[in-house]
Amino acid sequence: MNRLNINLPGLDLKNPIMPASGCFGFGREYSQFYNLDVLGAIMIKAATLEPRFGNPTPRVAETSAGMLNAIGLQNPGAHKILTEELPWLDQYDVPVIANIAGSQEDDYVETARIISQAANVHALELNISCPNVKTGGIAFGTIPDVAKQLTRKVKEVSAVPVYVKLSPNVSNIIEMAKSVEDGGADGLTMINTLIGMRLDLKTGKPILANSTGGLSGPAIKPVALRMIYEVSQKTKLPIIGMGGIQSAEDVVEFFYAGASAVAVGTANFVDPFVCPTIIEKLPSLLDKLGIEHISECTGRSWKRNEQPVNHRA
Amino acid sequence: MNRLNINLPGLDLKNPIMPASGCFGFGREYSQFYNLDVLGAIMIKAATLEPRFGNPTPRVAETSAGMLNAIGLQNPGAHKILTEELPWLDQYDVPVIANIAGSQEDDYVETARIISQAANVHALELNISCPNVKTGGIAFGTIPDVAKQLTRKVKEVSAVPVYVKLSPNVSNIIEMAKSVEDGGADGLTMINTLIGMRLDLKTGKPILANSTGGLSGPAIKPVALRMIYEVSQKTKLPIIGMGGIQSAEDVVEFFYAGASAVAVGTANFVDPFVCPTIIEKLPSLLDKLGIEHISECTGRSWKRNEQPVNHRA
Amino acid sequence: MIRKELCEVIRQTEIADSIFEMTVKGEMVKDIRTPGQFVHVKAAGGYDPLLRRPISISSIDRSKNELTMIYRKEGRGTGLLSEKKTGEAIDILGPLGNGFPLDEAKTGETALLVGGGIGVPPLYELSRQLKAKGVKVIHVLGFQTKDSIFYDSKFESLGETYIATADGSYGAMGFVTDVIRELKLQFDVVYACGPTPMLRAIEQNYQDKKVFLSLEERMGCGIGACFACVCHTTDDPKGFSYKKVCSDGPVFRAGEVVI
Amino acid sequence: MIRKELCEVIRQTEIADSIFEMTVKGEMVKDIRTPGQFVHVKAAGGYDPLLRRPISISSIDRSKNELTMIYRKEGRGTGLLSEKKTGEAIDILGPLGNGFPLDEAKTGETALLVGGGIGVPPLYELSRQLKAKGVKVIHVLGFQTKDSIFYDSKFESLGETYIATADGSYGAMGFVTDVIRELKLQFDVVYACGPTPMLRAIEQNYQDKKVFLSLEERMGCGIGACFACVCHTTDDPKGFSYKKVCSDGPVFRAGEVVI
Ligand SMILES: Cc1cc2nc3c(=O)[nH]c(=O)nc-3n(C[C@H](O)[C@H](O)[C@H](O)COP(=O)(O)OP(=O)(O)OC[C@H]3O[C@@H](n4cnc5c(N)ncnc54)[C@H](O)[C@@H]3O)c2cc1C
Ligand SMILES: Cc1cc2nc3c(=O)[nH]c(=O)nc-3n(C[C@H](O)[C@H](O)[C@H](O)COP(=O)(O)OP(=O)(O)OC[C@H]3O[C@@H](n4cnc5c(N)ncnc54)[C@H](O)[C@@H]3O)c2cc1C
Ligand SMILES: Cc1cc2nc3c(=O)[nH]c(=O)nc-3n(C[C@H](O)[C@H](O)[C@H](O)COP(=O)(O)O)c2cc1C
Ligand SMILES: Cc1cc2nc3c(=O)[nH]c(=O)nc-3n(C[C@H](O)[C@H](O)[C@H](O)COP(=O)(O)O)c2cc1C
Ligand code: FES
Ligand code: FES
Repeated sequence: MNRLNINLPGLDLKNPIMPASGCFGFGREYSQFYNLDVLGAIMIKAATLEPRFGNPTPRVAETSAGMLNAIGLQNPGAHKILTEELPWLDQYDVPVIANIAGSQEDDYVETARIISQAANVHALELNISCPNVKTGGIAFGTIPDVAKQLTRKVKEVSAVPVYVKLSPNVSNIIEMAKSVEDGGADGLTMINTLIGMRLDLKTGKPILANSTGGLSGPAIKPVALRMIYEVSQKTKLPIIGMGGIQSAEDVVEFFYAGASAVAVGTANFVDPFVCPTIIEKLPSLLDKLGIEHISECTGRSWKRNEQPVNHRA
Repeated sequence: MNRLNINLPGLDLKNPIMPASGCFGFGREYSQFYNLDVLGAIMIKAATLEPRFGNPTPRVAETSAGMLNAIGLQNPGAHKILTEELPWLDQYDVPVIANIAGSQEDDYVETARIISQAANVHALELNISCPNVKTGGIAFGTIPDVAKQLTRKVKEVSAVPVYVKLSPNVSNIIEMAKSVEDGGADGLTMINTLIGMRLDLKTGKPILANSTGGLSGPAIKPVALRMIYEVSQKTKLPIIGMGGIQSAEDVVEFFYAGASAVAVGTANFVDPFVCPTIIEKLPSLLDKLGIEHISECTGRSWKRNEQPVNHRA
Repeated sequence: MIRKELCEVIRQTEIADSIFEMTVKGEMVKDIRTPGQFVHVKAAGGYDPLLRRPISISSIDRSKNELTMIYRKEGRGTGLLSEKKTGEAIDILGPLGNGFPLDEAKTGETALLVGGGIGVPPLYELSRQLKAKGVKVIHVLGFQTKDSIFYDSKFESLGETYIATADGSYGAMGFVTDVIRELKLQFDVVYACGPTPMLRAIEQNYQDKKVFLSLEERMGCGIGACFACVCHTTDDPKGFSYKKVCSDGPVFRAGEVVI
Repeated sequence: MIRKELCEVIRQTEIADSIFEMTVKGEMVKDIRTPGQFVHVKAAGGYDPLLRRPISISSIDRSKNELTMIYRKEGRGTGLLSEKKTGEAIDILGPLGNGFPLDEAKTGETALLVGGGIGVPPLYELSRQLKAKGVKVIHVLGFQTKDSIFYDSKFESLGETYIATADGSYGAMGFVTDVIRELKLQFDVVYACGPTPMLRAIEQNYQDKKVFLSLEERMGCGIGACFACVCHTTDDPKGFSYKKVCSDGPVFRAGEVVI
């Protein structure tokens, strides 16, 4: 019996574990370590319409239980991803979720149109929340109406379901979630990174060349859980949760909060085998917790206690 | 020579290190460990007009490099604080910054009026950002105009300068800071806790009885630094920085970002001697970094490089 | 006086399934007043984990400045503690809180000591001290299963000892409260430490006796500053009056606080 | 093949002021191809610190499956590493990257090896292998001060060795580049590892020679996945073309990337 399979719009997942966008490139590097077929899905690095070099280095800095990155959406552009990266990934039996970003609406729309053509792209992840690019990005992620409008435009052209990736850097995450739901989103992914910073003790200057960067890793897990808990109760959209996940226990905690699948980002850098390890450990953890199928965990923190089966009539 | 003294509105500090509100009670417990005279100031636990019991327990949960709390502003009420706690603290030669909170404007104003009468209260800290109370609190901290109005009202009655404590749970921290500056704030303290959550693996329910709580500790340091960096460049108000400070190095990093003094919260629970230890270690750290006076560090990350003295003419 | 001290690990043994007994040496032993006080232990330097862990003092040796803790390996903190080797140093804050009042049991009287699982350890030093002053001690100790039983013979050497296991794999099957009732045990004072439902039942059952209960609560500071561990007092169960488990307790007289 | 392996610490010694030499045993030694490759080390379990630390391989012993690293104790990560004792296990990912190309120096030719501070270590294995294939090696090594000098006699046993210190407390005072110029050293190939300004100067000064430079950059993954460590290529310095220091480097031919 498969105790881990999950069905979400466009995504027929053998298990709910996938690497998070930007933390797994286009899969090539990690394919040295294990067969990518074991993954539930792969969220590929953000695609923009034109190629981008990204920000100057240093692009990463460490923090307590976290890291800052300011990669700046470096990528070869939508066309090259379509013609070079996605065909390579097609050798694996694993659905791809393509992360798309842009500086203005048109870029997003055009990128969505291009990327959603690929046969192995089963969903788009609309990245309205990248904190590391100078234009656009952040406004899309913090102003509800702008986000709704963008979602609608992308939905119009996309050949596959659209998940919107929410930024945690907002006063009201529920409002953002509802807006993109209104805009026609098929699902949510959350959270992207918190905006943070580190300073160099000797120079007094920011460590990152970009000054600020996105905070990820275990440090942000409680913020992610809280937002998923809040949003999952107020929208009908399925949520792919992320933020600091490192273990099977973390995965279950995200499900309890309200997630229906999860993505693992920073932890891949710490342990390249983290995704297969989690997938392997989940069944015995479910045993220990007395859970049949992982889908039972979704929203357990706020769902009213259902009667256990053996207590019924 | 004193290399650590700092002058801020209402506050003549022998050094810029003070315990953060809610993490030091009213000082009694820590007076068992050391003479409170060594501190730059003391930020006392939040006062509300009426006494409060706070939230049910569990009120704390641990996270990676952080902790969640949902104390819920437990306190004996403004009158008792005025008549019992502040007189006790008056035996020490240390200025008190009184944290005040409320559910509605009137509460804040009345509490400010009462508490600011005490001779040893040299400043108020207007807590518009406590995430753990059901009414008020959070709205004051996230809507700029509401915050401005509240600041103005409190300023009208306060006998001492008013510092406004900003919440990090906002889309635009600069906007919040500018609003309270417009409202007449004399300074800012930042940041309060991020809203977070943990779930219990066995029950599936939130660990905190209050479900969500405020995230503090090293995990939030990069967020605090980023916000202080942004705000210090856009307002003229001095900033008392906080969020995960544990060491003299952390203090200097906060100054570089733009702080003029700092508060230490969670770290007191880990090491009751953390404040005196930091104060003791600062001078040798300044030596190592070639800095005369700690005030030179404020805003070094964004101030244009001034010519070193020996290069002038 | 409360000290923050680097204490040296003298020895550490796994005495039952996932149950560790660790003895450390430190000046703070001089300041321990009553059995049932606890220490707040930093399981590792740095911030992994960040907070201290409250652990009861299970016995002390004043002549050697040694104190012993018994803990169950649960999560990250106790997991790291269980890896400590003889000679390593551990950052400990203590002694903390107020323990069991010995003078409530007079010489010649009988004290009933009731422990559940990881609530058993502080009763050991209590029993030793009661016995030393001529109090008759009876122990009723509950464990999950046979493999998690510890210190049974140590308690037996101090007085009558009855064991219950939740699964019946050793001693009586069921709760300690059942054992006390079924054996019709007679006593003057009760001292108890264990899970809250057990403490509630004891409070309920022995309203006519002197009963002292040691509570557990998630803690921040452990010294009374953070207000993480408060409980209502019984005289004002919905009001503003409170006690802190860390600094007013962990031991309270039955009826003093709402549990 | 890149392995993630628990390697056993064979020995660790402080060989100069805050400079540690650590030898570990692991299967990954079998996969090391060239001197100048590095490993990515997890200084502690858990998340304190979270990320791995890149450290060059300074020498290998294939017969024993041992590799040696030399590192300066800087911050939290290297601080924790320096406390590791013989017999402890360390989680290491490696070997990573592409090292110095040996075949660029032919038997009978002269190779100049230039190292600055903590850039010196990978040159040691390089020098041994060059010498073994009959290349004449000259070393010019720069250190901050006398107390931070290490491996000087080891390099001397392989070939001419010149030392410079920034404060003049040992050898020539000043930069390695000054030493090379003043001594009018003659050579066919240059291999260099050290601070970026040093590498820039070497690239500038020896445009007519074959020059190979090992770069440093803050890293996330260490394997080419996160794009933390990219640099522009010289043929397109403002464009989209890039190389990753971790997986394309850390050694590049002078003129290949913008440093
Ligand atoms: C006054 C007092 C005395 C105690 N004495 C003992 C003892 O003698 N032996 C023993 O084995 N245990 C004792 N406990 C419980 C012990 O503190 C926890 O088992 C321990 O904190 C678990 O830490 P962990 O890192 O292994 O688990 P984790 O679950 O990883 O801990 C996460 C967080 O939850 C807190 N926590 C988890 N369980 C408890 C708990 N039951 N009570 C309070 N906080 C908890 C931890 O302190 C930590 O902050 C005592 C608790 C209190 C309050
Ligand atoms: C390819 C390569 C090879 C290296 N080889 C050696 C070597 O052989 N010996 C040696 O002593 N050092 C070497 N370094 C530098 C070494 O990685 C840093 O000194 C080390 O990461 C510092 O970690 P820390 O925790 O002690 O310091 P911290 O300052 O606390 O580290 C904080 C963060 O910054 C990063 N960081 C800090 N300094 C550097 C640096 N110079 N380069 C890259 N990242 C840095 C850390 O990896 C970590 O993520 C090498 C670096 C690279 C990129
Ligand atoms: C180096 C790095 C690069 C990232 N790049 C992207 C990106 O291109 N698009 C995106 O939507 N999120 C990006 N993210 C955010 C992650 O997908 C994820 O939302 C975040 O890191 C939180 O998860 P984690 O804590 O498991 O890393 C990136 C994160 C990191 C650390
Ligand atoms: C247990 C606890 C109680 C707190 N109570 C208050 C409070 O009453 N008023 C307030 O303004 N901030 C309160 N805070 C927030 C702190 O003052 C501080 O802003 C925050 O914890 C970040 O600093 P830190 O990371 O050093 O703890 C509390 C924090 C903690 C951990
Ligand atoms: S744990 Fe802080 S008051 Fe009890
Ligand atoms: S460190 Fe991740 S790509 Fe080089």
